[in-house]
Amino acid sequence: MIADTREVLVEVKNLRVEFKGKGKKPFVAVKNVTFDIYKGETFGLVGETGSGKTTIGRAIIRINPVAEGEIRFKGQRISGIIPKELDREVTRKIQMIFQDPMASLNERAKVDYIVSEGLYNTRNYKDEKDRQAKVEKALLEVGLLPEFASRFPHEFSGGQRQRIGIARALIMEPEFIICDEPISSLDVSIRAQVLNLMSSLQKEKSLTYMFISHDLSVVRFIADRIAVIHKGEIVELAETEELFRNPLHPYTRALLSAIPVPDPRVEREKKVLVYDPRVHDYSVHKPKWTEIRPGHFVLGNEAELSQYEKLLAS
Amino acid sequence: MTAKEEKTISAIEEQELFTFAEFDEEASERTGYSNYSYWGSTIRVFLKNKSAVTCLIIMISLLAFTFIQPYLPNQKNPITVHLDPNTGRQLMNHPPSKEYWFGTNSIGQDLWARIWSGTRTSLLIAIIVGVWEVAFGIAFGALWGYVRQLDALITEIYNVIHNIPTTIIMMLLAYIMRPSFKTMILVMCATGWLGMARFVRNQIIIIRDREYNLASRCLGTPTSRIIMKNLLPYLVSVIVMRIALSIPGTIGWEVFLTYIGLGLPIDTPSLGNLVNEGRRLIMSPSLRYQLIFPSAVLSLITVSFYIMGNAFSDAADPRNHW
Amino acid sequence: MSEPILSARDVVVKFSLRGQILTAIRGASLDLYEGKTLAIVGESGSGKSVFTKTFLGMLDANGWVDSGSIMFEGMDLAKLKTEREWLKIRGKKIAMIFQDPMTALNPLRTVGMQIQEVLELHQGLKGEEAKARTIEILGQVGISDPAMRYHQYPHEFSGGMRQRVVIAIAVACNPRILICDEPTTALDVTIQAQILELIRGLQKKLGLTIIYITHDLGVVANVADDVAVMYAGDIIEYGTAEEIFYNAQHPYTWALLSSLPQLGIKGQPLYSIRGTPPNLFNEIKGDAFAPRNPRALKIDFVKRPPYFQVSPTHYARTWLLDPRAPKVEPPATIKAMRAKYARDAI
Amino acid sequence: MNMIRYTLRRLWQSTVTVFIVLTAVFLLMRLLPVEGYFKDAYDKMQPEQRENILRSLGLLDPWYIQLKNFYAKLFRGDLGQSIVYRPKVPISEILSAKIPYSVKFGLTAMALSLALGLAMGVIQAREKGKFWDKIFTAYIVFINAVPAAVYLIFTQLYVTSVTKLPILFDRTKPSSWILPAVSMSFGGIAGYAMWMRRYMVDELNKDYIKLARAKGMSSTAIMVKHVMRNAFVPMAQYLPTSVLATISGSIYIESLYSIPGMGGLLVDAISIQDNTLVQALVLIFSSLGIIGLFLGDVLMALFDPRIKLEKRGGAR
Repeated sequence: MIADTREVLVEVKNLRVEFKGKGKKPFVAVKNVTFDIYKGETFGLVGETGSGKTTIGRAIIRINPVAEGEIRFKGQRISGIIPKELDREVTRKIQMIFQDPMASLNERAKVDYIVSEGLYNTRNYKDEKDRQAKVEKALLEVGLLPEFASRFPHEFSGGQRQRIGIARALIMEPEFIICDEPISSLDVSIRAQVLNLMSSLQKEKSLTYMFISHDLSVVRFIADRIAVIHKGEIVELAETEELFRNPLHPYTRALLSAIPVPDPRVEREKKVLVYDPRVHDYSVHKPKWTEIRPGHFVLGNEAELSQYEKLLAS
Repeated sequence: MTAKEEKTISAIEEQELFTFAEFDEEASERTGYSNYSYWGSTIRVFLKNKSAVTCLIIMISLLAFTFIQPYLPNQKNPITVHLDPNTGRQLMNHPPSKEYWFGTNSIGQDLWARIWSGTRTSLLIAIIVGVWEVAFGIAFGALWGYVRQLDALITEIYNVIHNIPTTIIMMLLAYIMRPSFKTMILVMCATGWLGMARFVRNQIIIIRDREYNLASRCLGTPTSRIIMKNLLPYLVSVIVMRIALSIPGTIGWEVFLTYIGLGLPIDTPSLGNLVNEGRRLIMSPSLRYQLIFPSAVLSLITVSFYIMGNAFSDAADPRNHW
Repeated sequence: MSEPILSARDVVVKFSLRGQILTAIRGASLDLYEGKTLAIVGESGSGKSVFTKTFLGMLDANGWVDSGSIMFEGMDLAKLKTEREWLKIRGKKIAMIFQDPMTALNPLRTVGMQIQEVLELHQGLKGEEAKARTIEILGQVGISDPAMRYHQYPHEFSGGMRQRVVIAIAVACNPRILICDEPTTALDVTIQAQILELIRGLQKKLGLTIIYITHDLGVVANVADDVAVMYAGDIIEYGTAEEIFYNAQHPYTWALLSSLPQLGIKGQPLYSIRGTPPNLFNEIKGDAFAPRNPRALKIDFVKRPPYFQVSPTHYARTWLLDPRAPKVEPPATIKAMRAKYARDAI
Repeated sequence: MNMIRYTLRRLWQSTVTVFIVLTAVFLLMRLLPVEGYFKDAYDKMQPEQRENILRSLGLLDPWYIQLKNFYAKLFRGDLGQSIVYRPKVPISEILSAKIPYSVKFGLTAMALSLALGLAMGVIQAREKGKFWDKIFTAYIVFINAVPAAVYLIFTQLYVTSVTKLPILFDRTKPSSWILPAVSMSFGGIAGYAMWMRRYMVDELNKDYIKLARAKGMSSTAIMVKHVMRNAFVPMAQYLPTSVLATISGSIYIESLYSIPGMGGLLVDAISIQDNTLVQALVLIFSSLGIIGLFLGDVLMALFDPRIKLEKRGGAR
């Protein structure tokens, strides 16, 4: 566990994101979120509907404004108002893959335009021929035929569309890709294709991923480290196997226990834990984000932390 | 098992059947292919609607005819007052004849020529108003829908104006200004775009936050290109439909304003004026042709555009595509 | 083995869509046993939903059962035509719950009324009596403070709570068979676990027979006694949960199991299925899965395989089980599962 | 509680809107051609005479004084006096004689439109794509596309000649009530049928209908208990507006059949250029529009439990 020697690519510090709702009080979607993403890793962010996981991803890619705290990319602050030069660089280096391949492609544009859109914006091509060559290469990289460039998105299946979405991100030659539930709306038989593609691209191009998902079993397969988010707050963060071996926070444990396992004998024996936020008594001692073991963070107050210590010791 | 299957099987050696087949990866990638294009399908679905196609043909020929009619031989001037060659007096209310195809009106003008002249005027007004509605409505609606800071303010203003019946606004404006071709256009332009703007705003709000627009923002696409490439292409079909539907609407308003005495000056033939003139003669059955002819042309135009507009909106809906 | 409560044989369902005929179900057969849970797994478009809808006469207006039989209580459901005949089955004998609890309830009527409606319809209860029973059922499906909740509208309920209400409606019918069409797909994992537990509890208490439709093999492992695997409108493998998970025979079942990330090994690529499912507008020749199956035999492209019996409860539609077929090694994941099965069996 | 708060909020909004609209309309009225304040004598008068008359009417004061006076009078229920129509007669007096006719015709037409329109819509939704749906759709297309003046004139023309019903309205002849009331309902029938059909088809495609069928409800029961009720709710919103619109008189029909109601009055006032009368009528019609929308929103909130929780969505 020598986390310190690894290069930090993205830093998120005390992030808070608010939405102006219908009432006067803003809705707090994310609060007190702090984590680092190391270069070359896959960072998993797991939470349920409305937990704020997508909001964090969108804050990093600067679609959602940051209310408090800051986000740094390669040491430079990229949240709030930033110089034009940096803005252009960040736009290129950070890309996103979306959840719903049916909604994330412009139905009225040809695949050629969809994939080249980023190129047009950054003028990152010599001439028309070079642009076409880049589109062709990007399509081949995701396992699609170059002839698909002249077609419209509705001609493709969900899996193919998702790969077009990946090609659109790849053509920017990004360093960091935020994957927002990239496989959850795909059919079971297609999921493996996309996961494999993502892993092989990561190796080839030394990409860093942030993998947002509600499905712990998928994240376990793909992520190096996992952060668990509940109602806008990260409650636990650890290396994948550490998290599965020693889940500390009661919410993490409930979540782990609920994952269905495709093995009837295991599944029928399992006990599902239910998380009740009332188990925390935060009236006197406020919870703190604490590194309880190197690389293993958990949210808890003093009493809880000492209890977690005991758990880890046993 | 069918006989055909049997035959194919016996043709191949049975042993060979139980060997591995070659696996073609590209073929498996191609299985999802379908040959679909949005506009192609829209046109195909539209052309399947027989009544709409009939209306389209009628309207195209009618439009063409209105414009070439004055240049045809033997056409009369719509405002010339014809005199009876025998008496030298106005040829009043002359029934349809070889010379005057649709007869003459109460001061001896040729009704046939007046109808085509009136159709030209009315269609011109309708098209000017329609284009304005679309141009201004879209610009305003896009602003309204896309710039979040403006939404609340414009919505409030819209609600206030929307709360007053359109009829009242139009009558008031037409009353304040003197009747003329310009007044007519101004009055209708003043109200029609509102509905269009609201419609565009609602559409844009629906489309605005779809994931593919987020994707464009992530790629750093400038707003102008997002509007051009991501939003407007989705609105084109709607725009075509709105123009088609605004034409019968505008003609209807023209008839209304003329009816209550706020229409075009009487010396400018328009469908509204002709119907209104005809209405005055309602009590004498022999003169009813002066009401029937203009009404028939008017109804043909409005019904056709209405049917075409609706058929097009159905055709443009991807759910009706195959 | 006991008699099945419902038995479908060679069911063919067709739809007419814009002048073309789509064969959604291509001769599927199924046996359902009293008190058991049968899970039907398949991808979207495999026809799992359509197939079960025929048990209730709830196909869309452009669809029909073309041939085959569905025997239930001595009746052939495939022969029922009029709404009057179906009303004797729907709700009364066979009930169904749907995927999205957010839209399954009428937003303008109170939750209580929507349940009570069923009691009045099927059990002839009236007024106060019906209300009391409704509140009792609400409590039974795990809704706290049911007397207060009775008067609330669906929008005042969370997704999981709404699904409980939908289940309450189904239970209020007092059916013999309950068809659950992906009831937890739209819900979070923790809520999903609770709903699964609720369904299991109700099954035990009320002696329900359940058909559970899902694409999630994890859920199948949780709920199923028996499993039917569907692909392109056909049931290609059928067996007990153990048989399907530990001793699968059809290449498609192998592929499904092997492509699950839960069973994958980190750092190694997952087994992946290439291509897309066939277009059901076209006639399908031979084994529908053959074009995507790297282990396909030539005969798979020519002739449709029959069911080969693996055990009294387990059969599969694949030529690989034919004695003439060459020996085919299943993917590593499947071998690992088989090994585990063998170990456990000893 | 929610309901009361919601109603009060909407009432406040509507009051503000009425105030804005009245002010705007009043200011617009200052642009009216001044001839409208002089009966027929305008051309014969000397400029000084004209000025004197305008001054006596308070029209030469600065606009804010005029506005203040206008509101002061309005609060006393004084809408001014007619100038040309019935000189020196208070407008409120003219109106009170007209309103009963408009109300009677309006309510009859409203009842007819609702009964026939809703029934037509329901039949169309049930028989979607079949014979009756097509026939009724043709009717709806006709009514929506052809200007009202045209079909109303032809109705008057041919129905009176075929049925021997009187061609003009006569208070003393009950049979003269029939045709105007029926003609007045033509548009409403088409409108209600069109929307009812659309909303019912929308509802029929919703998921809860599937569940209702799976419950074992007959399709008739589903129609009555779920679909029709739910489809009617969005229409409830426009109900008060159309009630108020019909009882305030139909401009076309009242003038076609010479019915002494409010709608015909507006046409008369415009044609004889009676400015104060036009102003009063415009103010009344605009306020009725706003009141209608307010009542519609409240009615809708009564039917739909979800509305009260949300803020009003503004543009619909």
